[in-house]
Amino acid sequence: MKYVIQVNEGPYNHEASTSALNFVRAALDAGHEVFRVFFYHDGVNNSTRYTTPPQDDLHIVNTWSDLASKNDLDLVVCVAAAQRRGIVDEGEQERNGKDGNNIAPGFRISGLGQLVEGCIQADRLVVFGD
Amino acid sequence: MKYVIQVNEGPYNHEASTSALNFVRAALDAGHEVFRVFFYHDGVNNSTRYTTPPQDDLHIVNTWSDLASKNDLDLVVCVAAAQRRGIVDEGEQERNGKDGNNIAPGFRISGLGQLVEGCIQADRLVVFGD
Amino acid sequence: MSDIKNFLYLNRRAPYGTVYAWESLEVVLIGAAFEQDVSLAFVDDGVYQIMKGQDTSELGIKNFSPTYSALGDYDVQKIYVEKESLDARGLTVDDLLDLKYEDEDDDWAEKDSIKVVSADELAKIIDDSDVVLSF
Amino acid sequence: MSDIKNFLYLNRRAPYGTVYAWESLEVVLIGAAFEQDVSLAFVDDGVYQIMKGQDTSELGIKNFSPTYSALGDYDVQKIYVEKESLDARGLTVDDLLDLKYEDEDDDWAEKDSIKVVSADELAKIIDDSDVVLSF
Amino acid sequence: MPILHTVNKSPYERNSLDSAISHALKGSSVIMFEDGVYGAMKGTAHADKVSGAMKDVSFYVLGPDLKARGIDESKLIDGVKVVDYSGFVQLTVDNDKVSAWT
Amino acid sequence: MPILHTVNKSPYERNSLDSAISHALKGSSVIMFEDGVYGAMKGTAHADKVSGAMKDVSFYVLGPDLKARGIDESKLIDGVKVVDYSGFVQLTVDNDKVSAWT
Repeated sequence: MKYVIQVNEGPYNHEASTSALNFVRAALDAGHEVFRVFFYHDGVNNSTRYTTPPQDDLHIVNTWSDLASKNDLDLVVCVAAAQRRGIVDEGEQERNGKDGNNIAPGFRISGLGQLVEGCIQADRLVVFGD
Repeated sequence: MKYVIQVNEGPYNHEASTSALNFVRAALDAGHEVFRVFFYHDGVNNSTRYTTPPQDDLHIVNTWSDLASKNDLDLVVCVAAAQRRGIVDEGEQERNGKDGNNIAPGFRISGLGQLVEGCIQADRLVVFGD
Repeated sequence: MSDIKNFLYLNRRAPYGTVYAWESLEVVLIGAAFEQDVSLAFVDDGVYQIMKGQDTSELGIKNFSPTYSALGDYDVQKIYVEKESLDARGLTVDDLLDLKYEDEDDDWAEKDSIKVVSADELAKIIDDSDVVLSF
Repeated sequence: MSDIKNFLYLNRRAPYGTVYAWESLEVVLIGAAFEQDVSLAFVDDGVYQIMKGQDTSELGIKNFSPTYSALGDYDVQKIYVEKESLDARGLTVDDLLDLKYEDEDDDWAEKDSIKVVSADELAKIIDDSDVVLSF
Repeated sequence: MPILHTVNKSPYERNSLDSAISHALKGSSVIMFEDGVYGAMKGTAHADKVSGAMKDVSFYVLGPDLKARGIDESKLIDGVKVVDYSGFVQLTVDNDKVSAWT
Repeated sequence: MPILHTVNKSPYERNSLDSAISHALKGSSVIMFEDGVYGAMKGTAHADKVSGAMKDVSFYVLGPDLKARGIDESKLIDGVKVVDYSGFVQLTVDNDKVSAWT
């Protein structure tokens, strides 16, 4: 089965991103394909490498990055949502004249079309949000 | 009347930060003192200079920065909440080994004690949140 | 499975209080380029999204409600509004934007996009879709 | 106004689904250093915060419920739980953590921190406070 | 000591308005703003709760949030008073404290 | 075409569970997770809605979210089945699509 996963909330404030992580892990464990994880709304805040959560809590951003690198996951951050909320990669940094960027390894910023295309390609869309 | 304002949600995803901006402006217009604005929970996301909202929409972060500079406002971002969500100033950058920072002008990162002390000093606490 | 999927955008939130209404609409606009079969449903507080007369000038934020009137140009012709949700909120279809599309199979006649449906009918619309995007 | 204010922390959200419960507790812990008169109220879904037996190991996130048991050491002695909220959720005080404090005016006798109150009593507790922090 | 209760959520989606009313003593005030303004509309499933509480509690609604949502003042429950942001600020002055029901 | 409806909010705070049940056809399934798991507890103000819908709709609850919140399985409404994350994934396989009620 081929999945596209949508994550609508940022880390810590809502359980959504933890739920999505656990779901993605379980889907991979069961031998399914996760075609794409699409971060939308405040979900784009999962992708900043600037977080430093307490050591006794889950490091959500790093967990996404590790999961992506081990499973070749496509973690896509919506560009329009990212611009409203301050998530920047090198391309966005240049385009919008920012003095730095904060995207974490394994994430890429792209358009909403990636969500729609994901829904067309995949067998299932599963949404984690508020 | 002396106010402390608490902002619990990030820009755009919830109306809370716009409401807080409008309330603070009205309070200042009426001659009241805004002793402190405290950003907590996802509210810390009001303080990143990396946002580039659409040109036909309100630039919430810049509006806070302008309001602070014109009215000498104390915009305090909770350090614990900021660490979980990736808001970094120069001090936090050094302390947590980050390769950059994203805090916008006019904001400062400090402890939760600033909220409690604000409540002790001020006549009124007004909370804007989800 | 056919090449064209039935996309249902399920809108359940009021506008402005949260961004979901507006960012849902952004997906609909972008999604139009993919030429899928698109329906929009407004249920629960989602019915408030298409109330007419919205004016955000005193809040200083963007009024995105005119965009709903452009949906016909994006080939979005099926807009379902749940009757039970309208009734509970004291609203009728007269309180809503007058959304139209031009029917290319009927000499481009202008037709109403909005169809008021019951909860049971909406359940079947959900059932008939291939992908449900919830906002 | 006296130098010491009555701080009321009004907790209305379930734990884990959102961060408000935990970040409210962080304010209480830091606030203790300011030696104000502190009360906590658990109402609506907030009563779920202090259910006993919480175990987050399978989710992989931090279980912060043991911190409630430490509140007595932070001089938090007044913890109000609304009866109507418990009743609607099929809960009794036996489902809740056994929160205690040591009463320095009574030879450090261990006493219950939790007091179950009605909505009317809680309304008066809100009324008697100087600052209401809502989470 | 009168209190201003703030409600910023729709009464259809959340329990905020119900909770605020259940905990509002005689003489206190409730302001509905953001998505809370839907609680001020008449002819709805929730209107009776507001009308019923009105003999003890004063109800206000924020005009700029009403306009944003296309709600004409003629649709408001009788007795709910419309204020702008300066009126909202004045309510926080006239009451001794503010309690937020989100 | 069976559907899996996901509910992640408490039935006391939001209308998500009500809405999901109102739109669940015979043969569909509902999974309660995150704060949605409170909807699976018996002896509560909302339990009758779940029991009443059970002849047409199958109800599931996510075990890890139950444990996190200290809810013992003995407190669940009769007929609600506990699944772990791999069971959640399997439900999305067994149904043709997923509809999220947040």
